[in-house]
Amino acid sequence: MGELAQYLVTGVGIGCAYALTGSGLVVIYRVTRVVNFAQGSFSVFAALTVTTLLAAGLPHGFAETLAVLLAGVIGLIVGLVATGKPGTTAQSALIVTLGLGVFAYAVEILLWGDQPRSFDGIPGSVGGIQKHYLLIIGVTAVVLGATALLFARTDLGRALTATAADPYAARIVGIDVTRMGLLAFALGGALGGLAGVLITPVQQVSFDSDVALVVSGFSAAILGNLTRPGLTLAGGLLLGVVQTLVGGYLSTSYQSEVALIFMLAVLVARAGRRDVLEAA
Amino acid sequence: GDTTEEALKIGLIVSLTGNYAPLGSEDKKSVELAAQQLNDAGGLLGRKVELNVRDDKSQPEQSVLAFNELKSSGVVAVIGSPFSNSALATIPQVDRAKIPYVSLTPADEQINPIHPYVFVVPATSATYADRILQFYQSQKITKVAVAHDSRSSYANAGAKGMQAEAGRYGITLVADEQFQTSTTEFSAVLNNLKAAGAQAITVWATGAPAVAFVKQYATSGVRLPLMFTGAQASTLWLKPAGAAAEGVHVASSIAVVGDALPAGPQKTAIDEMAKPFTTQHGYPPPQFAADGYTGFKLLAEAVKKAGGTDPGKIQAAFEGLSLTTPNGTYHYTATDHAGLTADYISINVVQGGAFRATDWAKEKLAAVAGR
Amino acid sequence: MPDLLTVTGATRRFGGVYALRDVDLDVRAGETHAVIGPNGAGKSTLFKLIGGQLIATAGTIGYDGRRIDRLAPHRRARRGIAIAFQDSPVFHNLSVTENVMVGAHAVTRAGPVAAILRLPRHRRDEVTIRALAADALARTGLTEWADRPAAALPLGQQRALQVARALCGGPRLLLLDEPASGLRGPERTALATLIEQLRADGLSILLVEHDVAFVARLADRVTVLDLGRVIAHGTFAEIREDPAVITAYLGGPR
Amino acid sequence: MKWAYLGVPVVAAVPLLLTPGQLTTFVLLGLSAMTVVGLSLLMGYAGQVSLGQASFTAIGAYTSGLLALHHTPPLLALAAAPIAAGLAAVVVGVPILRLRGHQLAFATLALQLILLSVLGDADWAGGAVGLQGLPYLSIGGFELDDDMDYAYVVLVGVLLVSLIAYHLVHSRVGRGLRALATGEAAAEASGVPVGAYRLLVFAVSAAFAGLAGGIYSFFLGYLAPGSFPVLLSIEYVVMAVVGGLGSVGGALLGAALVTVVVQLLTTLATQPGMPSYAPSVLSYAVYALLLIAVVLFVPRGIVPSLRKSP
Amino acid sequence: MIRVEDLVVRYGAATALDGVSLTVAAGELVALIGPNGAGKSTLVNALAGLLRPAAGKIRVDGRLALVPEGRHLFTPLTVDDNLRLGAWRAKNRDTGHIYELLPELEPLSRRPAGRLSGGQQQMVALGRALMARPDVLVIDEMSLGLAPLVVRHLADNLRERHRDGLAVLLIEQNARLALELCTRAYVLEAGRIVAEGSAADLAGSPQVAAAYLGLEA
Ligand SMILES: Nc1ncnc2c1ncn2[C@@H]1O[C@H](COP(=O)(O)OP(=O)(O)OP(=O)(O)O)[C@@H](O)[C@H]1O
Ligand SMILES: Nc1ncnc2c1ncn2[C@@H]1O[C@H](COP(=O)(O)OP(=O)(O)OP(=O)(O)O)[C@@H](O)[C@H]1O
Ligand SMILES: [Mg+2]
Ligand SMILES: [Mg+2]
Repeated sequence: MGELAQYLVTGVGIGCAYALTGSGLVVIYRVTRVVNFAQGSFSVFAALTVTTLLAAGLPHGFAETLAVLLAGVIGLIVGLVATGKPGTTAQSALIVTLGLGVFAYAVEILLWGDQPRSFDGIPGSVGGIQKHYLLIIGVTAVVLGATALLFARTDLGRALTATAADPYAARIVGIDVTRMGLLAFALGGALGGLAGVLITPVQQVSFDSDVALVVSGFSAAILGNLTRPGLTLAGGLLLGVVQTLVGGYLSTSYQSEVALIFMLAVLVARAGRRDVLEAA
Repeated sequence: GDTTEEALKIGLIVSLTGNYAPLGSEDKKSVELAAQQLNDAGGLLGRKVELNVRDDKSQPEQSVLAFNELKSSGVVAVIGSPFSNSALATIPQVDRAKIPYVSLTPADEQINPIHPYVFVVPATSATYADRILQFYQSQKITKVAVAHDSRSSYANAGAKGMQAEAGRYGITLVADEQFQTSTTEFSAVLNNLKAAGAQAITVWATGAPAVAFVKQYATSGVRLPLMFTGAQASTLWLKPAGAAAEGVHVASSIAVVGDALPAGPQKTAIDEMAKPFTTQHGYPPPQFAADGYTGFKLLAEAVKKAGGTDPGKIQAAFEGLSLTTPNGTYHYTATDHAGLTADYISINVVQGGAFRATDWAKEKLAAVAGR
Repeated sequence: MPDLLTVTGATRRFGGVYALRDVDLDVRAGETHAVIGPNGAGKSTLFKLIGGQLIATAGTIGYDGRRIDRLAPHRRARRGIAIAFQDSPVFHNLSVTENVMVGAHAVTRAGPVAAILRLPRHRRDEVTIRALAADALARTGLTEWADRPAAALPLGQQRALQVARALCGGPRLLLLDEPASGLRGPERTALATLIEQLRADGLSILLVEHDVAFVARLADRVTVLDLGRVIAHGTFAEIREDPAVITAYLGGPR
Repeated sequence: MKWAYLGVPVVAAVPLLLTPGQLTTFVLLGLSAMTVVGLSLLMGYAGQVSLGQASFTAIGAYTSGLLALHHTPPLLALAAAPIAAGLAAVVVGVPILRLRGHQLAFATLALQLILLSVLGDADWAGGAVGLQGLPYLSIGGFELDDDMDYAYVVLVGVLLVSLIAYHLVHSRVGRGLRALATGEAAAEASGVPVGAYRLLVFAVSAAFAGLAGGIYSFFLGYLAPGSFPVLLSIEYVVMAVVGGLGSVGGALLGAALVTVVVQLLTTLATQPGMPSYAPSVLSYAVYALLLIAVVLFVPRGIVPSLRKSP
Repeated sequence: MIRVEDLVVRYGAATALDGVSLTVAAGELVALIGPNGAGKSTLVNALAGLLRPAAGKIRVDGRLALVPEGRHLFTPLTVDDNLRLGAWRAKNRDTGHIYELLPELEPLSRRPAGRLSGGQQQMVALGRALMARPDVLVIDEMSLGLAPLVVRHLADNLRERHRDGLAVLLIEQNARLALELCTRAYVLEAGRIVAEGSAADLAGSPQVAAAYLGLEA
């Protein structure tokens, strides 16, 4: 029983990181229709920055906050490059983000080398559960709750959604489409940074950790078709929990595959139901 | 026609990018060092040696492509990748091409069965397994749990080696947990190991999972003695593992603990490499560097003994070669292409962020170091 | 004249909202039948049930003596039902001619193998398709736009293109959902003339249109929907006097 | 397409002029091109994004490889590659082609990850280490054992695949495909069997990838799951987009460009005297910058932009 | 309110507007009529700053709101959210007056705009533009897809707002309605203004009647 609780908390904690990464993808996609393949780099960059800041003697908390803000700025820069040039389609922007993700490798290797790094989180554990997981869960709940509220309840959130729904119409009603896009990228950057900063103490990052993160985040977000923050959270948690349970009770070798199959099955089943309801 | 004697070309396939880049780049540095030392001393057969370096990008197929290309460009022999899968992928081509291939990776499949042109430098996984079991026996440990990366042939061979030999040392393996190179979360594995009722744990892994494992081990409350293998015998693992590694055992080649050895041919061989390497790069050579250096030395010796560049003659020269190198004293024969015995493996413990040979190992190594 | 299309008890619900409720409708062979009603009455929904884009919650659809309500849309197209949607955008990555040629899918058969091997069947079909498309373009007055990218068409021509595409499949039953919307006077007259010609050629036409004069000119019979139900049907002269129709849709004289 | 016929003899002469290293690159380039032609068909015409195209290359390669290892005549083993890949596409396509857009992209990606994992644990497929020592391709007793031979095999493959793609696109079916990519309902209402066409183009593109995989297995003589990573699938997408979607020429050019750039960078970075971080840093940075520049300044892809510069 | 001088707009090499001049004074109701493809929508897009003119001047005073051709609603957002976004720049986001004007929309207020019938969407597009409380309203196709009663109701409402000082530039498929409703009108053909004057005069002109009045009721 203690084991089950431990797996559940670990799964939810890891799932939170997926959900945060996924939410970053969602925020950016929902506003710009760009699938941001550089999303994982935000996490990696922030996490590696924390290692440097901590080594320079900055206190915990401050170092992490600074790194998340920096990730936001990097998000903004990615947004500028990927969508700043007029006439860039969402599809080309996607490839540009891919390119930026690769470019980040070069920068990260130059600054931090190619070896995995990590730093300490909240030490100790309660009942076999690392306390740090509880921190991950708490912070994620607050941040994703706020993000969901932003989109669902505020006019800014509506304007952000409107931007992608019909950029032409958004301009007609006076929404600054470019600025909304950049805002989304900054937000997405910060969310990505947060994911990296939270998860690194229980795992570790190296420059190419971004691929696994993007894939997991994408898997989480896909449940809500890259537009629904709530479903993204659900997707992330599902993925994390299924993974740890499979790892705990079946085999660590197949944990991510089983989780993927599970996601696929959910998607296909839902698509099947929609087919019957609405052919148009 | 050229008036100057043409350089003697030796191919070097190493991983310079990707997962195995940390190993490959050390190999490259040490092979370059050995080549430079050789050229400074007048070269080989009176000719300068020229290295043709190819990056296998930590991808086996790139190694195959690189080998095919090196073959077409007329190299005398090839020193091959530190990535075991790369070596295994390339060996069938070696069999066809009949060019000597000096392998820098320990996978047992390379020598079992024998491939005539393939000679392995690092102690193989089975050799490591053997030594680890010897150590356990000396510590009166009879129940051991193993965890291994099922996607790495090094780790697979190691786990298999322990399975095969454990009985001989009166040891039972009570668990064999598998994980993947991409695994980052080991709480389930640790739980299962703990539940198995072992007295010690041995982990067979390469790269990132080994670091994650030791960190999570440190916080998990599993208090069993933990042993890692040769793949962890370098700062690449030691540094990121940090405090979590304190007190953990790591098996390594003798080259890693040269300081603990009495003066003698073995220590001299190590110093010949370690001193200039440290001057040049600012840190002592990690185990992988010793492999590359040793590999080049062995190859040069075989060519010298063959007295020419004919691949068949070099092959024949290898199969009777004896040489003391930083890794120990090799004796290649027609039936043994590993050349190295478990006697040259040290069992260390991490203390103060460094590998220190255990007293048991010191005693054992001293016996072979003077020979 | 026999009925070509019979809709019985058609009902369609979206969540809790009934878009159509127990609607009966029949279209005779060769007639032009108009469906009118206020915005949101369920006209387009009815068309999509007939075309197969939506599945009815209840009710049946008979066509040419057989039930078709479980048939996939493309099979209905093969049986001769063509539909010009109210809102469907043109295929904007295709030229105007190619847009129309897609419509000929329903009456040709050459498959991928014929195309890859360039079999005679492929060549024959291509010739047929081109001829059909040229004819449909000519009838809808789009000939001069033929080689333009469809994305650049002004609104009126986009509507005409929808009609041309539907015509190109040589249908027996043509569903036109607001084909005249966005058309100016002369284009509108031309469309009316075209529909009269099609009727003369023996086509059955089901028409939704808010332009009452247009309906008055073309419709043999009219069915009026309101809030998903049939509130009247008959000739235009009959329904225009119907008080329910006047309050719900036409409005009184001013 | 007319210019393309003129290009054939020119390209056919190219292998004769290449050094051994370049010849290898040429073969790999051709193999990528075959896959990318299919992907471009899938993405550019049918509007379906696949982030798992390399899984079909893998299926083709393993089919050929395993058959050849079990003493099937090599030519037969090769012919089985596209068939197996196409069939696999049909089998997975039936459920997953209900998905659209990113969900489909995710599904293909997930399936590839699953396939790689299955192959990695499958003893009959050599596990993570893979299959080694595959025989060479032989045609009528003549063994193709040198890169030059494979250069011509690949050339024939590229030609075949391009021709099929071109013929398919310029036909009734091709118009149906393009139509359903932008207006599914309208296309279906016009008689286009949308489901069948989606499946068809998915299977055809998979078969192209499978054929490339089959040739690859004979060329290299070695197969492992690691040879077909997800990054390879993404690289195929990059090639297709850089060259220009929905154009056979674009697919070929995109594949050529990306392969050559990567090759040049690798060669450059392993030159003696380069610092030890050079291989990674240099190749990542330059590759990324080139990619970004091309995509930003030629957003529609190279070939479409050349064809009609507005 | 609106002053356009010698406006030239091109799509690539094709000239869609070729020296168009036009004014709408404060509080004026002006109709713009012309055949399909004349360039009306092009002019509207240029006015709204969505197309860059190749030559000429555009001046707009006061707040301009636009009902675009093709409605362009924010389909995933609810009707209510669509309306509120209409007032993105005007700060008053109270939607009550729109539901008064278009009571058909009230019961639909929480439905995603993409799930409305064509005519219902057109009403939302009009409502969204009115939410901006504009000084000048540009309507590219007013009656498109609307039932006759709704059109009549809207026409009455425009007249009323005009009395309150709203200026309107109206493009309308039903030229007769447009000329009835407006005081002045321009006729645009193939990118050029070919006639302008009081709406009554133009309605009386035989050419205009023949070309644009067709068969409407
Ligand atoms: N996908 C949907 N989800 C929910 N309700 C819908 C959906 N589509 C249509 N409706 C509703 O169904 C009713 C009928 O819509 P329909 O499009 O058939 O009307 P219509 O008669 O064609 O109207 P119009 O003349 O405005 O085109 C409307 O109230 C509409 O809001
Ligand atoms: N995106 C575009 N690209 C190229 N040409 C275009 C584009 N949009 C419009 N055009 C062309 O510009 C001209 C004017 O089109 P516009 O849409 O302004 O006409 P309109 O008067 O609004 O017609 P309608 O009454 O049908 O709405 C047409 O010839 C059209 O083909
Ligand atoms: Mg309708
Ligand atoms: Mg217009």
